[in-house]
Amino acid sequence: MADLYSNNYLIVAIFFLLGIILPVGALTFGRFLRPHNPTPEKEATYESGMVPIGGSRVQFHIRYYLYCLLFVVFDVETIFLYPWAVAYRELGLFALVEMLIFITLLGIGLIYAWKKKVLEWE
Amino acid sequence: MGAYLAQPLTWSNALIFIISPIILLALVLGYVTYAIYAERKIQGWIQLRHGPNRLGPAGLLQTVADVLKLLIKEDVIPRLADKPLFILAPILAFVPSFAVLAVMPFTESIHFADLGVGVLYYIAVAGITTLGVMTAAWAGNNKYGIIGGMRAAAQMISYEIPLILSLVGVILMTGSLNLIEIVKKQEEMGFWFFIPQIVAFVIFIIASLAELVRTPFDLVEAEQELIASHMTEYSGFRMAFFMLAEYVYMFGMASITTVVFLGGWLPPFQFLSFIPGIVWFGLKFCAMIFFYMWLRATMPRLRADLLMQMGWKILLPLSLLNLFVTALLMEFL
Amino acid sequence: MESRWGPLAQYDWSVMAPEFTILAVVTLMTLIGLFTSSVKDRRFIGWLGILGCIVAAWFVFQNVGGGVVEILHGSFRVDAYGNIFKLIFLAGTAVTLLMSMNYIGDGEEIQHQDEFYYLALTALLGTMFMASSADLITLFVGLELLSISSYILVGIRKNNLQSNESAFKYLINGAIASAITLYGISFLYGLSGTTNIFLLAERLPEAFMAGNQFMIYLAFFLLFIGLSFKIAAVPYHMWAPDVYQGAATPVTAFLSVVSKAAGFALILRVVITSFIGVVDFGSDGGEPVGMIDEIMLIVGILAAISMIVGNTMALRQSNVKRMMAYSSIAQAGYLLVPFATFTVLMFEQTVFYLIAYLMMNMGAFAIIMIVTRDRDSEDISAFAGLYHRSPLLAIAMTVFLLSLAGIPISAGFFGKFYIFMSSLVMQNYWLAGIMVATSVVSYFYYFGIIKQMYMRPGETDSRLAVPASIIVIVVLAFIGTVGVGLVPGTLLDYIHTNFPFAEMIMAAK
Amino acid sequence: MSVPLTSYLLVALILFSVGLYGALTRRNAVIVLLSIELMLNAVNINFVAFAKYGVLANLTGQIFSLFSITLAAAEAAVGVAIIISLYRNRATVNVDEMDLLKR
Amino acid sequence: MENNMFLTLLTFSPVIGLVLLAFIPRAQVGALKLIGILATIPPIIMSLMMYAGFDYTQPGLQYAQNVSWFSIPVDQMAFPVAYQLGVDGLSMPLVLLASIIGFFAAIAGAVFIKKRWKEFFILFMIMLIGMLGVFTSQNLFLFFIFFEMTLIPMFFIMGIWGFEQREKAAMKFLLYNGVGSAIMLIVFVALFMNVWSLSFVEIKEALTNPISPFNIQESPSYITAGTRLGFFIALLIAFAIKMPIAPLHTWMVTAYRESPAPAVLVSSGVLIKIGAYGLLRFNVGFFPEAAQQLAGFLAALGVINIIYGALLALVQKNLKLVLAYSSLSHMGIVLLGVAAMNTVGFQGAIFQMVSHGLVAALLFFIVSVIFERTSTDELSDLGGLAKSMPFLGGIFLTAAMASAGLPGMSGFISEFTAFLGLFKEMPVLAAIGTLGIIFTAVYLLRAVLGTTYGPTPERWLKLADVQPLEALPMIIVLGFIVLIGVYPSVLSEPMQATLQNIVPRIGG
Repeated sequence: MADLYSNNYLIVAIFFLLGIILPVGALTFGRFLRPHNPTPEKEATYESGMVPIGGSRVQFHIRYYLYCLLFVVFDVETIFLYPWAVAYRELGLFALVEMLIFITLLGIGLIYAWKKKVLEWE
Repeated sequence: MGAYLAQPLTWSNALIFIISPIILLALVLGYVTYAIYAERKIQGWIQLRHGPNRLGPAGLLQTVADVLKLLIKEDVIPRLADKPLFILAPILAFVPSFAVLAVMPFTESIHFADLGVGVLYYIAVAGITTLGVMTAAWAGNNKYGIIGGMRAAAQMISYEIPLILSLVGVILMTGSLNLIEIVKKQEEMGFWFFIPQIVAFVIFIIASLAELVRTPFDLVEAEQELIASHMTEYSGFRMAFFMLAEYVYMFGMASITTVVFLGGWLPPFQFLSFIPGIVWFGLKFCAMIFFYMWLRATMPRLRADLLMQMGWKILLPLSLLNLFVTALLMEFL
Repeated sequence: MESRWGPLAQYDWSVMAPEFTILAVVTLMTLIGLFTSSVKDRRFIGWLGILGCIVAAWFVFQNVGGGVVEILHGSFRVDAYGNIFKLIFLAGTAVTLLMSMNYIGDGEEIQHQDEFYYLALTALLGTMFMASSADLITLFVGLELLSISSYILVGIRKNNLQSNESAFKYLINGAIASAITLYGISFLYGLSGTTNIFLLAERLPEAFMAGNQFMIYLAFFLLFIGLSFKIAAVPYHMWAPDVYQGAATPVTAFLSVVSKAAGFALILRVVITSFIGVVDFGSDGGEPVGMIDEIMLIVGILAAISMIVGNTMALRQSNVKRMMAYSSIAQAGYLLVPFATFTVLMFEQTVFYLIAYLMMNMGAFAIIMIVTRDRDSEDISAFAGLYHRSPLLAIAMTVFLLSLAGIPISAGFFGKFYIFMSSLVMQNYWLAGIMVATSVVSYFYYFGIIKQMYMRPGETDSRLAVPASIIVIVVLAFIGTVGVGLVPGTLLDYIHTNFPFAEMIMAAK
Repeated sequence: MSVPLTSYLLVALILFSVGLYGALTRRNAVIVLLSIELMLNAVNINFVAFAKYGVLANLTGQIFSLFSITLAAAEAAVGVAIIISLYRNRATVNVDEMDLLKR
Repeated sequence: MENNMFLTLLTFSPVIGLVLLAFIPRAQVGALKLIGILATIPPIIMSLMMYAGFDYTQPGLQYAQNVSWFSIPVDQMAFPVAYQLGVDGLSMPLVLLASIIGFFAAIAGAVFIKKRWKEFFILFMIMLIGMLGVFTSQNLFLFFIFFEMTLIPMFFIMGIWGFEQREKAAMKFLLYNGVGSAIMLIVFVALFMNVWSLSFVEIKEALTNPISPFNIQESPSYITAGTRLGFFIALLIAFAIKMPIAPLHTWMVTAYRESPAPAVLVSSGVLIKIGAYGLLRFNVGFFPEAAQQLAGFLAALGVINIIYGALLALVQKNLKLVLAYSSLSHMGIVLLGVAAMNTVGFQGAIFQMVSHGLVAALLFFIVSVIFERTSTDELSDLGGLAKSMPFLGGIFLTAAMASAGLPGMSGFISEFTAFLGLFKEMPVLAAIGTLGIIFTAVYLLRAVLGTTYGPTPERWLKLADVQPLEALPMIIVLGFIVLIGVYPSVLSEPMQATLQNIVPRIGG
């Protein structure tokens, strides 16, 4: 069993490794083929041909953050949903009720966000 | 593969473990080359155009030529870019899209890692792609890029929730997170999960389109507004890797849809079981890919606000509801 | 009995009624709040919260005397210990809500009024779990529920820079503290393979014998350092002045009373239950030394430092809330003394003091709130001439301050007195000495306020308008403080007979 | 191919210390938050390592780490919210400049 | 359980005034003052009744009340704390003193207090309850509570109605006395820990009866001589602050200088006597051996107090400060009486307490009258007042003489008795102490003559003499002073039996 476990993850690691090697290798290989003669114009930031105005590290609307928060809430919720779903058959109906309470609370969170106009994209 | 996995690690086994992913990688690259070609051809066909037809018979070598062209293009890194992140971003985008394939069972015997938590692995790793997009957007230091990147991130995280939740229904019915178990459960039940989990299936398809940032959810690539979004500052082969990642991710998404909802390698009817599983898998997979391309050719792009609202106000509650209906039905049927 | 409802349905869920009540009320408040956003005066949400507290308290009383009931594999435990703490929390929260009615009602400071009320109740829910859990996981979840709610509460005046800053500091410190606590818990788990504190108590001695002394001590230290954050005692006290100053006054009151009491509930239960059995037999065959003895010494030293630091630093403060923060550090020191002396009466003493503290501190903060808002200044000089502006309020404040300083006849005096007695009984003379000495030092700053109220001319002599809700709080707190001061035995006997703390380590029926 | 428990604990210890150091010394509020996440993740490593290789290995540790992940997420969310409101009012995320509350 | 309500009624009789005052609007100054004064009369009447009904032959407690109050749980046991009142020969004169001075101070309040009468009288009533309670309580805990009850109102009275530096003085007063009471509390609790009782009588019995287990070496609960000495010293420090004894006296000087007249009256008349009372009741009563051991030390302290106080009084330029240091000096005599460790000495000490209480109150009252008229109490500004205020000048001289120990006045009896007691034991110290008496006469005469005689400056010619309301209490108090002076048995007889009960145990 221990072998199965470690072998599985060995393969996963190989996949990751391959995923890194391919771009790195291809880009390194490409270096021998492609030209390289930079000019200031080439290296300028693209802004539809105009000279760029100001920096681009601009502040963003707060809604992005709010979506991010909502995501965290529901993503975390799924952490609990998955084990529950797997073990559901052993837990019985009561677990369903409990999960219902849990989801309802999160649902209220959603309603809250809804009512507070978080979900309106302007 | 299962047999090798259970054995202690030997040099020959290790070699197999290394060679077989490389073969898969080669296959995937081949698939990408012709998926792009197919996409252009299919769009041409639907829109009554020809599509690529110059290079090679029926334009078959067009994509290959494109790749070669990209390879010899100059690699420009903008002066104001965050250089380490700029270089890292394409890799970050590509790695997860390929790594998700590690758990994909193509047939009962042709698969790689057989993780107990396959579904979770898929979701977890696939989530990293958002990071690639954001990194690219930030590193390029381009206004279009950052706006596009932010939008992409917002969209991807919004739709990740319904995507994940729609899978819970399947897991409830299977009682396992293992992808092979899920297929076996479908075999045992005699029908595929898209029938009992039709709602989840629809949600999953929609969400997966959004995750892939494909039409009708391709706001990120709205050229009219955002040039090329997070890829604006990228050129040459670096950009190619974003394209590659996109198509490989599509490969992964089509595969998981096939496995989870469409019965994987199972034949639609018992009497067709003499045809090998890999063929069935290939057929379903191709159907999914075709479906993606079909949509791209026919659907208009959604407006940003509607997109987000659909995710949160329709798909999310619906997927939660589905979850409970499933649980209740399991209890009382 | 395998019904389709599954094994979980076999538990007696009714013992969780107080928690369910609060949960339901929070839910209800949220929904009502969302769908009545057109109503201008949001106070009815707060009234709903208070009602919830009362109902929950009624349910707690139903559990009183019911013995030990455990549900969820012993992770939730209803016993006398938990019940009395829950009552303290409920009372404290109800008073906080009552106090904030006025704070919120007339000010523009808090835009998110509804949220204020919900978050107070969610924090309360966290404290109730902290009081009733016997499993480190649920304890930790309760702790975090409290913490996260209070971070937001502290920062709820979102356009106020001080409030932002203090919320940030509170959050950073709180998060570090919970990380440290968790790190300690992880070692406890690693050594014993369980998170149930009763199983821990069984297994820790074995682990200790197996040569893991160092890890156990490490775990204890980490746990204690992390938890000392909640009670604002040395070594993790430095956040208190900043946070108390920056938070809205009702929130400060909540932090100094409910949050602190919850910290004590947690520390006492975890540390005592799980470490009590650990005995060091020594390698050289010497006298066996219980780890609890060493813990007591350490806690004693920390208590002493808390008293000294709190009382001396308070002398330098001119901001009244900052001063109260140092005062509360000192009070935490006093409250740790029973733990350090560890008599059979430590729970009665702690609870008695906490009840006294609840009354006097809530009363004091209610008045501080009124005065600082009226003068728009939190400097001690805001109290100047209070006696002329509102004599009864000044008298009440005097009583609360005298009680905090530990002067008879007041609840605070007897709280201190009992603690003092037992530390002498246990021959902890140095601790008793420091306790008395620092109490005398504390006269300086408590009487500083009194001096302002009676002896300095204020900027104005106009009558101070005191809203009804504050009057109710002050009157209740006054009656409580003086009443308990006159007949301390009644309260102590009540605690003693109705809340037998031996239940804390008893097995469930 | 099993790694001894102590090396996991050591990694966790190093991570924890790095996090604590960062939380106490860094000036940027966001980095402080990140450092705290580092501390919490160190704890998770501990939990999972104990759950797998501990003397009395069982699943509780993994469950605990699930909870701690959740709470870390919540804490981070609130933390960033507070930083945002601070930034709005003060236009800085520099911890050193938060000196309004002194005496 | 005896349940004689008399002392409760006595102690809490000012409550009537308190309640009445609370209902009188603050604008009705006359009514406030009237009630304030009248409310101090019931205690006087009742203490006189108590005096009359006192059984001189009985050494034990009289009018005792013992009601259970609450219990202190200690390690599985609960020890009851009772509400115990009672008087014996030691405390009864002081109860009377407290009530007389209370009345006197109330009049001083009505005369000299210029603002916020309502608050003043309410605080004053609380303080009066405390003063009476300190002497009637027969229980350590109760004693402590009444003790604190005198402290807090005093703080307010000083801080609100005092002179320029009132707040500083009030704070200083509070801290010194706070430290004192804290030490006292520690000792009380420690005593309780050892003896498991809070009742004076029981503790005394336990600690001094040779057959009690605490005094038998072999018994497990034996209390060593070292421990007793420790208790004794700690208590000595606590009461030395209150009394005050020389190095710990600084609070008193500022307090007397900055306090309003009634506060000084009460403080010099009653409060500092609590220290002396405690010394007699606890130090000597509970730890006779230790007291015997340290008698020399006490006597030395007393002598230092007398000489130091007298010398400082001699050089003061301020009338009030002269009187303040004179108080210090006179408390040294009390200490000497205690140090004598015999019946005569104790008697002298109590005499001195009562006598000094009355005389000091009178003197301070007079100074306040002067200050009221002239707005100064600097000796250099004053002079020749006898011309415009003959009555006051006369009374002032008489009071000073009483203080200096002129025969026929209470001062003589008390000083004489105290020294007589000490001469029996420590003739040398007593001899040095008597030097102090000489100084007393010198500085008092210097002060009085400097104030009343000599050339009268222009601005003092128009001063009005004493008003009837001011004269009445002066005369009453002077009457008591003379009464004690000419007929000392009125005071000595009731205490005889009690003191004889204490003394045999000294020296075992």
